[in-house]
Amino acid sequence: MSNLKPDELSRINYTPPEEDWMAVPVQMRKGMYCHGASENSLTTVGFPNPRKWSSADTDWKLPDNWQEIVLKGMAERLEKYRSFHIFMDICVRCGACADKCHFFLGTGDPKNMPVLRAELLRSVYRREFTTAGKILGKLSGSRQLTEDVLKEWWYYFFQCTECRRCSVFCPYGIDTAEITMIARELLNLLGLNIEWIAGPVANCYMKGNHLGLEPHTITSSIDFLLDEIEEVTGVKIEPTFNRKGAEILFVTPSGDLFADPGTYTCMGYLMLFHQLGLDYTWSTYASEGGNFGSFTSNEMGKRLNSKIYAEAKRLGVKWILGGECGHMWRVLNQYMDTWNGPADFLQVPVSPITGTVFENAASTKMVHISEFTADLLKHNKIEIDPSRNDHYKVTYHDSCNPSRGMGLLEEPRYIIKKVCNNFFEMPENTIREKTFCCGSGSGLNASEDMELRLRGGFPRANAVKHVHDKHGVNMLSCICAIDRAALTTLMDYWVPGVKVIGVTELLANAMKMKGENDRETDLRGEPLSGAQDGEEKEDSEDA
Amino acid sequence: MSVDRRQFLKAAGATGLLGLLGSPLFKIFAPGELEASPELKEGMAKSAKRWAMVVDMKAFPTEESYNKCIEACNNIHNIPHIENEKHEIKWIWAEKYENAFPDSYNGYVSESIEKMKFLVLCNNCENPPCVRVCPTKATFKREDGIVVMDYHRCIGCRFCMAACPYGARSFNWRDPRPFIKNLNPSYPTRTKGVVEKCNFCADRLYRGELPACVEASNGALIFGDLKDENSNVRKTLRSKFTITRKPELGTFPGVYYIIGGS
Amino acid sequence: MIEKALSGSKYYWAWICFLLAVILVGVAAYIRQFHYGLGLTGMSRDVSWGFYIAQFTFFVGVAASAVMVVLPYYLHDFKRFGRITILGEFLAIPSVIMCMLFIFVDMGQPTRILNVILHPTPNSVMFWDMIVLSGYLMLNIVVGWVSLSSHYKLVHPPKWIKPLVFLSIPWAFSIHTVTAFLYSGLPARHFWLSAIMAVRFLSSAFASGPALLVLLCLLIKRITKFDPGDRAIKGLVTIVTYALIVSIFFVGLELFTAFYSHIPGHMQSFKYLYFGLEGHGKLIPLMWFSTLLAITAVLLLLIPATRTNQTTLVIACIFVHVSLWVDKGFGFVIGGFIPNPLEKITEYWPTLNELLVTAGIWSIGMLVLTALYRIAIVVKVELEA
Amino acid sequence: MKILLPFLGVIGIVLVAFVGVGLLNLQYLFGVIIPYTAFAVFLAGVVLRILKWGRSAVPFCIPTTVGQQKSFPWIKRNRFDNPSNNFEVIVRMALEVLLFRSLFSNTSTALKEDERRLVHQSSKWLWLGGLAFHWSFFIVLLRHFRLFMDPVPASLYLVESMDGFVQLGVPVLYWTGLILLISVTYLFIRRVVITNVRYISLPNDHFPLLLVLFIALTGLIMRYVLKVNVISVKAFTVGLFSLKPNLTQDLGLIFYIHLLLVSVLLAYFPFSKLMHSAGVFLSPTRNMPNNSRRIRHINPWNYPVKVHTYEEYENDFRDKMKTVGLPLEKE
Amino acid sequence: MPDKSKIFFLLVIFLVIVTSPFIYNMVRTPAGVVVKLNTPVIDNMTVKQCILPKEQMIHDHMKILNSWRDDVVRGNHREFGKIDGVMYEKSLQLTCLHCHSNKSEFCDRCHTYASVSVYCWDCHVAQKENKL
Repeated sequence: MSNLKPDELSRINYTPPEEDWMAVPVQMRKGMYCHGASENSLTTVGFPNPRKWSSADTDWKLPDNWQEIVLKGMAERLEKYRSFHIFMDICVRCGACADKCHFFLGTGDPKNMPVLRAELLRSVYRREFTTAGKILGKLSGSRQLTEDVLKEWWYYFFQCTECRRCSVFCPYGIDTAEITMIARELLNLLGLNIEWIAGPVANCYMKGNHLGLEPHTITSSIDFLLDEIEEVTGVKIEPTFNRKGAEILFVTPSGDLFADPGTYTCMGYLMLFHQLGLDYTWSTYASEGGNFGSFTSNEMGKRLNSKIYAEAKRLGVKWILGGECGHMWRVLNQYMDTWNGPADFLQVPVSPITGTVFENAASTKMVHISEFTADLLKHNKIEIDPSRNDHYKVTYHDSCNPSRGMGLLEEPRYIIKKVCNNFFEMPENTIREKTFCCGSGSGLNASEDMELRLRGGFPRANAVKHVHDKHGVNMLSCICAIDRAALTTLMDYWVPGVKVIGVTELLANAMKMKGENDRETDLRGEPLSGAQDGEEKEDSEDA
Repeated sequence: MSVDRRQFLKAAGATGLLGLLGSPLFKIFAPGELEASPELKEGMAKSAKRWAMVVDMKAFPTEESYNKCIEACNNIHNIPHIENEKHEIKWIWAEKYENAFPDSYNGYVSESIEKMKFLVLCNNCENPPCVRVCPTKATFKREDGIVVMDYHRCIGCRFCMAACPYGARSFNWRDPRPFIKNLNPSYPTRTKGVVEKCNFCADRLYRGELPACVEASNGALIFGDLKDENSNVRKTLRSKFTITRKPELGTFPGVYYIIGGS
Repeated sequence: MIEKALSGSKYYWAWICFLLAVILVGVAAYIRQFHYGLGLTGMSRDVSWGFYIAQFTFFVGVAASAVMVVLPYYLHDFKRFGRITILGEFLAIPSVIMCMLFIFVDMGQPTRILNVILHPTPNSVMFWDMIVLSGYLMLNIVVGWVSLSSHYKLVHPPKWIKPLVFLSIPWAFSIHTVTAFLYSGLPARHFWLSAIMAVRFLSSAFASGPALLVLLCLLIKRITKFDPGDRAIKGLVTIVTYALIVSIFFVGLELFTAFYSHIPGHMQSFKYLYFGLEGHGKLIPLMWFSTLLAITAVLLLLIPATRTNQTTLVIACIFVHVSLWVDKGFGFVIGGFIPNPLEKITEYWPTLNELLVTAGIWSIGMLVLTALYRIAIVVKVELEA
Repeated sequence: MKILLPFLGVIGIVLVAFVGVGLLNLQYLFGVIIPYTAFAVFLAGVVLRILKWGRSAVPFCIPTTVGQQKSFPWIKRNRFDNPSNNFEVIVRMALEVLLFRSLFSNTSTALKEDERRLVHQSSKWLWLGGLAFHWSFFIVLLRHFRLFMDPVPASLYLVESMDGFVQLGVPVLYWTGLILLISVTYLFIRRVVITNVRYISLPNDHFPLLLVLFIALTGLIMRYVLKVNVISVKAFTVGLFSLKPNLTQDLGLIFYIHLLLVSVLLAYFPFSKLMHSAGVFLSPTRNMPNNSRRIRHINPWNYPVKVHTYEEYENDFRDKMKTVGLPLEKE
Repeated sequence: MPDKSKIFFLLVIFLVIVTSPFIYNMVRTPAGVVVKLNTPVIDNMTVKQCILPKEQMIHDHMKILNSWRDDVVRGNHREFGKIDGVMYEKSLQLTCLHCHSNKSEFCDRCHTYASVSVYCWDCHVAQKENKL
């Protein structure tokens, strides 16, 4: 936790300094960055320049020809990514993106304006790759690639959560996420990652998930959740793992298996699939939907992602169902099929319950849990008692990636509105495609950069506070595992009294199961606002 | 800005950027500027302090006699002949007594007056309501008392028509040209959408000529300077009983009428 | 907030498309008029202003009537108008826009419109009309927009807005006063030459404008989730009732002066309008229709049972509005030109082309009104959600 | 400095033309050689730049989705902000290029200090200024074609008569000229006045704005103040555009200044951010449909990568898997 | 190259638009503009001169006419000056068109050539030529 109180942290000065930004050297402030990638993590996945180092040191132990490596990497990527090439050239610095970034709004640091974040890279691009930059030099806004510049890159490109909010407003669609991804690839050429990404990547590569849960740990975690479910509902559930011949492979971020409140969402999945009698299986090999590889490099993303199709093929399932996760869905929607497809060994997904064909996933063969559930609710295939969520006043946080990298906006809302009675939207410029990041995405949800996370989450928290004050909202729902972890911290700091919940948990609370007990509590053990409460309320209103 | 030979050259040399750069460079900016021409002499203009007209109805024995005046005006000023009364353009025309002088009509006038047609035209008032209301100064009163219209500036709002107590103004409801039988090439027509009216032939006065109607009236229309004691107009006003249209409105018309008697 | 006007149900879009279609027809009719000249209208050498200017006069009144909600709310802290002040201000904006458009289409040489600014002429009432109208438009846009957006952002409106609000109150009176001066200062037009013209205009405006606002409020209550509030509507109805009575009273004063003094010039236009003059009387049915509506409306508004019944209230408000629209948006202007200064009679009736242009302008007004009301209502509903 | 240098640059261009034509009489250089060179540089530069961009691969389907995706028929999707096919992409692109749709949805955010509350409000000034600038510039340019083509094509008359609706003495007032001047001034002023925008601005952001500002100014001066002989100008420009340049006309220095400024703009264009006009069409976040789950997007340089196979995984954890009864490929 | 056809399509459109004046002038061979000065009045002049030097008239005729209309209508200053003993009035119809009686050859040629449309002729009429 930051030492600063919310009142102090929210004193933000948006006025930039007098001197030109290029003249302001990077100042790495503690609490605003993560630890550098460890030797071990890099070695595990065979990344260059593994060594013992600390980002706080002056010497980052770079290879002698580091400039050459970076510039060669840039040249290569200019040819491999038209997006990168175009985005380096066409920005007019109109400033529309400036106040769209949650990190800028939370820190006031001008280099957190998306345009300047990109200029950090562009300034070098102009010097090395454009005629104008070579001739006009500084006049064209170009500069040399020095070690300070490199450090600045490292500092600021690990202060971007690739949330794409700026891209929505950019008249040319310049996407800072894309620039950050390339910049991080370049940094990784020199072994300059952060451990909070490199570690999970190594874990995921070797053990199948970010948390590094080994097969037996996964089953025991789920067993624990099954006990909890039985305690609340009286229903006994027996899921299967790595089962060949199942119809559906279910993949969710591993965070849901381990950390509250994600575990409740995970319980929701288990309950839902049991209630439906779904022929599905978990996998311990492909036990990660998320993909910290994609925060590292395209190649690493692909290496981690490959397991899902590989496992689906091995198990012989018909299609894949994906859990609630943010960047996981950007990867699944925009990258997976291109990387590791074609998935011609699978079939176009069909809901076994409603018969709905998921045409929009005809090629990837992977369906979002919210799409799946919304379809069930639309066809009234689950019995719902929304009053079981009456003790919650719910708002919904659109996760960046499903909203701006996919367009999944209505499905979760449809579910929420069906399963709870008190739903309130946050202000319109902070939801849907204009949603604010939790401030901890793209691998930044470490503890050492807590100030950065709290600052980055300020705009989101501020919008929650608005509905909290206005409507008494006490529950922030979302469909992202990082959100569930990050927003909880964020809420405790900025808006105490608001908890975080997965949409499937809300659903599971309200869902009536075969052979269940009369539920007295929700999945978290909180007492439901039962009939008595309601009556009392009415009485008091009459009086 | 004004362009005659002297003024033009003065003005051109002094404008904006050119003044700053000095005259040697001026030629490069605006090639073809040359030296001034010889001095000029005064014109032959008729001038007055207040032009006025007396209409001697006794001197119009027949319809033909006053129609001549109307025709002279129409021909010289390219006034269209439009059949549709609603769209008529009239500078000078004839009206019955009860219409020309509605406020003094008592219903029992002599038969000759009842039949008589009075020439009516813009009164070129001393205190013209039309000038007061015009939002662009397209109608204005000159120093010599003539109420003139600047057809280049008129926006066609027709406020002046609502203000004129004499119905002296006409509006071009459509392009007048197709309705002009014999075009006088030395006088412009008007464009659609502007108001027009009699201007006491201001251009003719400048050339030393009398207004067209006066010239054609055979002495029935007397024209001159109201402020000049010896002018025809003053002499007539001194000797004859005259009336003006709607004197109660305080517009002080510049057109006087001799109706009867001697 | 503008983008809120760009989303809506299919009924909303059907309505917008309908308006756009009418606007298109109006524009086509105007282009025709532009090329042919104003001869395409029913106006003439004698009746040189017609439907356009009459509509202008009427809508100046509607625009000015916004003050009837702004004034009680801001000066007298009349709380129940709080929910509808924005509706009043947003009614003024399209009204003024319509006024300007009606003047524009009435111009013989619209391409020279800038002459009014290039050659400012303070002795012309029309010059002042341009100033007060554009000023009033700006005031309402700024005041309405800034207070709505502050409201929307849940921040206090900026301090400089208060003086503008207070300025807009006398300004509203000024627009209709100046418009009355357009007429009442003309020497030869006895019908208009009356010192009470400005107050007569204002009283009829304060009846017709709020009557329209009542209708709009009831419509909004019915088709949107926003409820302007019964108490606000009641307040408006009271204003309508007394303004209408005063307005009728003023007409009575004019009639007395004209007919008791028995000065022909003063009587003729009234005679033409209500009884016919020398065999001419095209407007007689319309004028009596208007009179009948006004009297019925007074009764409906005075009797408590019909005043509180929503159906009869709607009828009364429609009657008020239509009655005054006929009176001011037609009879008043045409009547002033008949007979002409030579005491001849040329009658006037608008032509189809003229009506199409007029319909186009109404549609532009309604389009602006719809968009503004849509924005205001969406904002209000969102805030109350 | 960031503002002063571009300003001096533009003034320098004016002076060069002034000295070159006014004092040194280098009409041929400034009237023929430079314009042709600039035009050639413009053409070649733009084409090469686009081809260079075009050579870069588009490995992934990465549209920014600004609205609801296409999923179930009963969920209302946002066709043009989240296009699912090429037609919808074309509409999205057209809305973007013609109406600046992304900027239309622009917001501005302020921190209410007293309450520590972020207030996000819609902000349309940049949209309005940008739209006014680009459209008026386009129409002004289009109107110039009357001076490039002989005889003047009839379609240009329509543009002229609508633009020149208002009389302002002689000649008629072209609204677009005025709007261009106002909007380019606004865009420049906002760059200087808004602190954050000033902070991100580079000299090559100010330069083109000032260049266009001076082009507009010299154009307006030629038309309304100095009244350059338009017949001479047209004879000259038609000559240029028929590849038969003739310099027999007396054109006036101001015309040469205008011409040099335009030439500089043309030559500068391909090497600067002005290429955004072409680049926007190639922007992968805007010109691709969001259909990558339905139709596989191909990465031309996709290559096999080293993965940790299930076999290796089972080898690593066989015992542990056995303990908890997970099925194994190899016992 | 990805999107090869689309990019080339856009490039071709760009090139056609940008070079359209060249293409147009190639197809329609520019005629240029020739002004006919010969009218009976001018042919009879011994010294062929206008009220101001030719170059100045070419350059400033619009300014002159624009100011004349205010001079004449609003200021009643109608005399331009005497040249060779002849007084010239500030008048488009009486002075200019007196010599230049060939409006369609003299005025319209240039005005059409440069697409400069004027509204002078809405009111002012050219002698003889003007067909009603």
